[in-house]
Amino acid sequence: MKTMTYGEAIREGMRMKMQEDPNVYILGEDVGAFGGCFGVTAGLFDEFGPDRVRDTPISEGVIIGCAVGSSATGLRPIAELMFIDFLTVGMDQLVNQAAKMRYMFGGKINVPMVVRLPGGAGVQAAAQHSQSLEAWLTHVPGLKVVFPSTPQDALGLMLSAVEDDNPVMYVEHKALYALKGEVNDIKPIPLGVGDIKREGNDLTIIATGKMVHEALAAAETLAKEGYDVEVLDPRTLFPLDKDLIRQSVEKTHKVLIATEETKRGGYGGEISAIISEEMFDSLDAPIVRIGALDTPIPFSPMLESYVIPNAKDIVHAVKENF
Amino acid sequence: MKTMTYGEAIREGMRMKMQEDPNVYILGEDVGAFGGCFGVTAGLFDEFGPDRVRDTPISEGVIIGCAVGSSATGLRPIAELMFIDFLTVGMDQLVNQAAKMRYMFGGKINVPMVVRLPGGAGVQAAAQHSQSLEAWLTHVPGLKVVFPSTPQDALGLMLSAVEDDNPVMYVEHKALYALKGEVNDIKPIPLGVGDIKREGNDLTIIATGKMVHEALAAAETLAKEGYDVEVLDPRTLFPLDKDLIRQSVEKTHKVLIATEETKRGGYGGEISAIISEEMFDSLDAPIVRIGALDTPIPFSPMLESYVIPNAKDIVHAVKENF
Amino acid sequence: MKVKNNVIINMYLRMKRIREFETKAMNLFAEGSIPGFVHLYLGEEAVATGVCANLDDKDYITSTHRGHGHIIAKGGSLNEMMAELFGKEAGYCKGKGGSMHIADATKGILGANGIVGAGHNIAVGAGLSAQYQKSGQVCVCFFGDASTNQGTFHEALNLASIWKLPIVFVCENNLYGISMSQTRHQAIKDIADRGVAYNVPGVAVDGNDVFAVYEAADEAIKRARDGQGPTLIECKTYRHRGHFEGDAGAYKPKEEQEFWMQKDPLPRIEKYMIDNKVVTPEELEKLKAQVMGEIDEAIKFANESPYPELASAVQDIYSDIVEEGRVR
Amino acid sequence: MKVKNNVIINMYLRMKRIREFETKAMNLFAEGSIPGFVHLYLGEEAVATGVCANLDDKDYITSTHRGHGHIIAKGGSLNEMMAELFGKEAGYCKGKGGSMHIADATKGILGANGIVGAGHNIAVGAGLSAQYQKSGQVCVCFFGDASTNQGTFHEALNLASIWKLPIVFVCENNLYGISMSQTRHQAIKDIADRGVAYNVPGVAVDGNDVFAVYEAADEAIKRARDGQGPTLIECKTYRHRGHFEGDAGAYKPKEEQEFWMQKDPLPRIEKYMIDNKVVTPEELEKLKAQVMGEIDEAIKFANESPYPELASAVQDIYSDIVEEGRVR
Ligand SMILES: Cc1ncc(C[n+]2csc(CCOP(=O)(O)OP(=O)(O)O)c2C)c(N)n1
Ligand SMILES: Cc1ncc(C[n+]2csc(CCOP(=O)(O)OP(=O)(O)O)c2C)c(N)n1
Ligand SMILES: [Mg+2]
Ligand SMILES: [Mg+2]
Repeated sequence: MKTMTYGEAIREGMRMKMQEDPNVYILGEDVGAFGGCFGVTAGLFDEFGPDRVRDTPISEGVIIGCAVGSSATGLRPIAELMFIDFLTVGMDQLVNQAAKMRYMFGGKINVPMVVRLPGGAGVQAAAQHSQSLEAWLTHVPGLKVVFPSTPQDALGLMLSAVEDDNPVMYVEHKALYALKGEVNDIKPIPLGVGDIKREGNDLTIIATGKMVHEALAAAETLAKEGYDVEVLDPRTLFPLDKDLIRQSVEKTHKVLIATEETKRGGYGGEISAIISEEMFDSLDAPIVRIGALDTPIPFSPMLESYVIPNAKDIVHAVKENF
Repeated sequence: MKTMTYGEAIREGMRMKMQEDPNVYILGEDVGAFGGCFGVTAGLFDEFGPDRVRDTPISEGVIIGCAVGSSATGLRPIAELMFIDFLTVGMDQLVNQAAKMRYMFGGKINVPMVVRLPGGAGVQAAAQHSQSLEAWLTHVPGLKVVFPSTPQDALGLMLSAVEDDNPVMYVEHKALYALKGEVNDIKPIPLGVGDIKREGNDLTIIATGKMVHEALAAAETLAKEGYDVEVLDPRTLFPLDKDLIRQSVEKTHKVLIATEETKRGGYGGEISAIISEEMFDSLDAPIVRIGALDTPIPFSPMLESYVIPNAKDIVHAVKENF
Repeated sequence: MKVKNNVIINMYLRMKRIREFETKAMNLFAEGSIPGFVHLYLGEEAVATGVCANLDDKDYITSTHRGHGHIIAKGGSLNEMMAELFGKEAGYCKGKGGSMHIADATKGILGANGIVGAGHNIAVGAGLSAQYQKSGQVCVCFFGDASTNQGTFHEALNLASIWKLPIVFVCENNLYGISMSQTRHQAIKDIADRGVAYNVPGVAVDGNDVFAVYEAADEAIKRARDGQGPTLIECKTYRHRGHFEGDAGAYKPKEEQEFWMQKDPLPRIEKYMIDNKVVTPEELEKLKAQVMGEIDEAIKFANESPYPELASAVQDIYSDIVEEGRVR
Repeated sequence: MKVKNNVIINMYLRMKRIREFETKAMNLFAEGSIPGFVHLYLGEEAVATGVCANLDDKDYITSTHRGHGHIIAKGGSLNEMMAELFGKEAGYCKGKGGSMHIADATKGILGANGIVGAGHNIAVGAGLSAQYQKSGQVCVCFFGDASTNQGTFHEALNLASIWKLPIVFVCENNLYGISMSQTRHQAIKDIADRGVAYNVPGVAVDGNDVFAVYEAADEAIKRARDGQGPTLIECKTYRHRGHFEGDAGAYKPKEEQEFWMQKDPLPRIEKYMIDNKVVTPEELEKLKAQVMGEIDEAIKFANESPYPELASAVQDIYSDIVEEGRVR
């Protein structure tokens, strides 16, 4: 058993795969000797050298494009975007190339690549450096999307992501990098397998990323008031572990979905829609969603923390609705 | 009363606003003498000249960026992307600039601009020229999104879109350009006001764009079998006419949502989630969604028509579920 | 530069294949046998051919929406291409791709591409693979004049240059991006000059002279294999047709068209072969007949292939997940 | 070029304001009064100042993540800027923007920008507005060396050139994009050379010499107002600090730092003013004191402003719609 931070676990996952497979390499802005904007790749440059930990110019399009082209020709790139917000700059290479190549070419080319996408708010980075854009990616057939909430999951999902023969979007929450946790299993966590982070009987909270921790905190508070809350972390947004969701909903009959993304048009809506389409008869109450307010993320600390959701909002919503 | 095609109605809307306001101009690839890839701007170059109908190089980033910069400084651009699929190339200027400028700058700058986005499948244009990506846009606070289904709506929504002081994403369906319809009102249709395209009591079908017509066809078939179907066209995806949806759901108690986009992560999910969050008690049955299969759009005609949804699929789903 | 006779004949065969394949595709599209969008390579045959004659099967190319010529020049199968244009199961992509998305991993063809400028970036990745794996491969990136205004061009050339990747960037300057003439879409005359911005050598050649293209490509490819990094080659050429079938090309002045028809690469290489006794007139006729036979065979192959099963629509998205279909 | 004394004094005041504003911002960030990311302009004062001294209020500028200097040089309010850095209600953006998003429509400041390269495109739009409305305005686009590898740079220069827009592209080559030195992020020495690719004149100047910058900008701005289109000016300069506060800048060699500290633009202009009797030493001290007073006042202003009301978070997204808040 080992204690690691979330950031260290991501790094350890990359390191293990790089040691195993010489075709795995990292590219991105300042990922080399500088160690990345959030320090996640620190030390890897020294260990693996400049060919395998490659600094790039500020050109997100060609960063992702290079990952696509090299992955279609035998390498296994891990591309880092400094912030998920910069997806907007390199989106074509992901959406129209990486995601569709295999299909358009009749299944004859594989595109095994990982894109690391630090997202989320909470560090006063303002509107262009705080978004949670994972919902866009779930809407693109051909991509897989993971979003770990703990060091253990970060490590296990990284191992699986690099092993996967398809483009895997690895969403990270920048406010979790320093979070410490126990890492007991040094093995891949299969994509598409969710995790019950807390068992409970009265209500299911489905939460992603940092909101898993807010949900757990809310569950503690609510326990004191007699609500027995289950916290379900899908870990992979696509493929989604619908079986686990169904089991939980059939037990609790009530669902709250908590994600940090802008509520409107978010993946929380997709999860809600799946539940009301496929598990309607198990439901005893409206499906409630908690998300960021439908605003850009403001800079000023109090405004920012008002816009993004937290444990209190979950507690409040549970009391109001269930 | 006048009969026009959907394409002509879009053009007529632009023409009227250009005649009214010298600050309205059009820019995009081949929109000038060539008249645009789908002929929508045909004739406008002759009428308004090269300063107001501006051909650009193939540079979607700067097309949208130029629209943003000129709109923030007093003009009212209408930018045409040749295909909505090319959003991926110019996304940053929309998402991180146009949508957020007003907010980031404390409400002190307006960004009145329209982006025309021809989307949808059905013309064997394959995976990179057939997408329905409007859901992404609804997830971006700061943008408004309209999606007309008829010539009348196309005209009225264009007038409102150009008048609006905010960035309005004007989604078009390329398979509708030749659709003829009566245009009775030459006046703006306010954003955020949906339309009942067919009244009914047994079931509400909420449909967007080309799916409105599939829903109407399905309703005719279903009428013969005793289902009295209401077809609701939101017309504006954001702001969404929740009141109209509520009225309809309170009457029919059953909802089917039909959109052409990839079902997973689509805006259909958002509408479903809103209904189950805010109108749960009015519901008598699961909310069913019909969308494209979760695949890239294939080229071969039969595969393509299998992947995208149609009236038969709606009929089938209604019979199965309600 | 002395080019061997067998190389010349080989180049001629490829050019002729492109010419006839495209001519048939044009007619089949007009008749309705080919759906979707078709962008023909007619008039530009010397470019792809002159370049690819220097490549092995294991070398890579990236292509564009106007890809048929590149694929034929790189040795792609006419049968599988034609079947793909028809949307048939035996097509290169099982009918899923169509004209704009043909690829052949066994020949290093990394795909035609419907996104203008996307190939620039993919080529960088392929070039990196070759360098990383020290395989001696090169990647040729084909693209149009108008695509050089896309940001991808800039980012790709910059990165390829600093990493000294084994890439040859081949610009097919056919004077237009759809209806926008080069004089309107950029303020420069020679796209080759853009190499300066990246410290990449730029050369402009007559793209309708297959020997000029061959020679320039030969040098650039050697340079690339030698670890000296990318070269930008601009081939001045002309498309005989509209942008896609259905575009009458009204924006192309008549004199311009006439000027360029004089420079049609096919008669040029035929004349060269006869004048220089590479082949006799009879041998030339035989080569032509051979190509016509191949094209007929491809059409037959395409016609005979069935359309894909509906169930195939939900396969091949992922290597491991098959998506849900629908009951109809 | 003979620069008038009042212009020199004015430029000095702006440079000094930037220097002192940034020095305070550095300390206030270290103390925790300023949250988020702060990218300081220390060392680059001559660039924004030399350029903006040629502009009117109604001329436009676009800026970057390193925007404080541009805004001060363009005449922005120190009070409102400092309050914005603090996240206060009286800030330029009512606390919603912070350091990376300061704008002032009344001074033609179209915003600092957190997206590297975004300003290039916005500048094209502003330039088009000026041309379209025949207003005589120009737009100056400020950007860093590393941003010139972003596709936006390429697309913007190309479009600005073919449309002959009244834009001056000013590259602040401070030798680094975060930790990537220019020698590693591009294979060229002078970014000014990139103008060739667009038929845009490119000039490289000593960016730490405010007079050299002033002169180059003067010419380019005249050219722009005259309808002759854009110019690319590269100003060679250096950032004294790390990329943002918190980055120790370990990648900057010591000798390099020493070399550039010799060229610090502030002592240079002070020496010039004394040597050339633009001011007396006493007058210089007075000017300094004036600036210190302004900065103190700005901090006071920022401190005294309240934080914004929570309800304001859901306002200003649209001109007409106020979003739903939440009950807490
Ligand atoms: C990103 C993007 N923008 C626009 C288009 C539409 N389009 C397809 S081909 C083309 C013109 C390309 O011109 P050029 O690069 O010169 O190639 P050519 O067609 O002349 O071979 C355009 C605008 C596209 N497919 N992708
Ligand atoms: C699209 C995008 N990519 C990356 C970043 C992260 N980033 C912010 S500033 C910067 C370096 C910019 O370098 P340069 O353009 O030279 O400006 P300087 O910081 O030196 O003034 C980077 C990589 C960003 N903000 N936006
Ligand atoms: Mg061309
Ligand atoms: Mg720099």
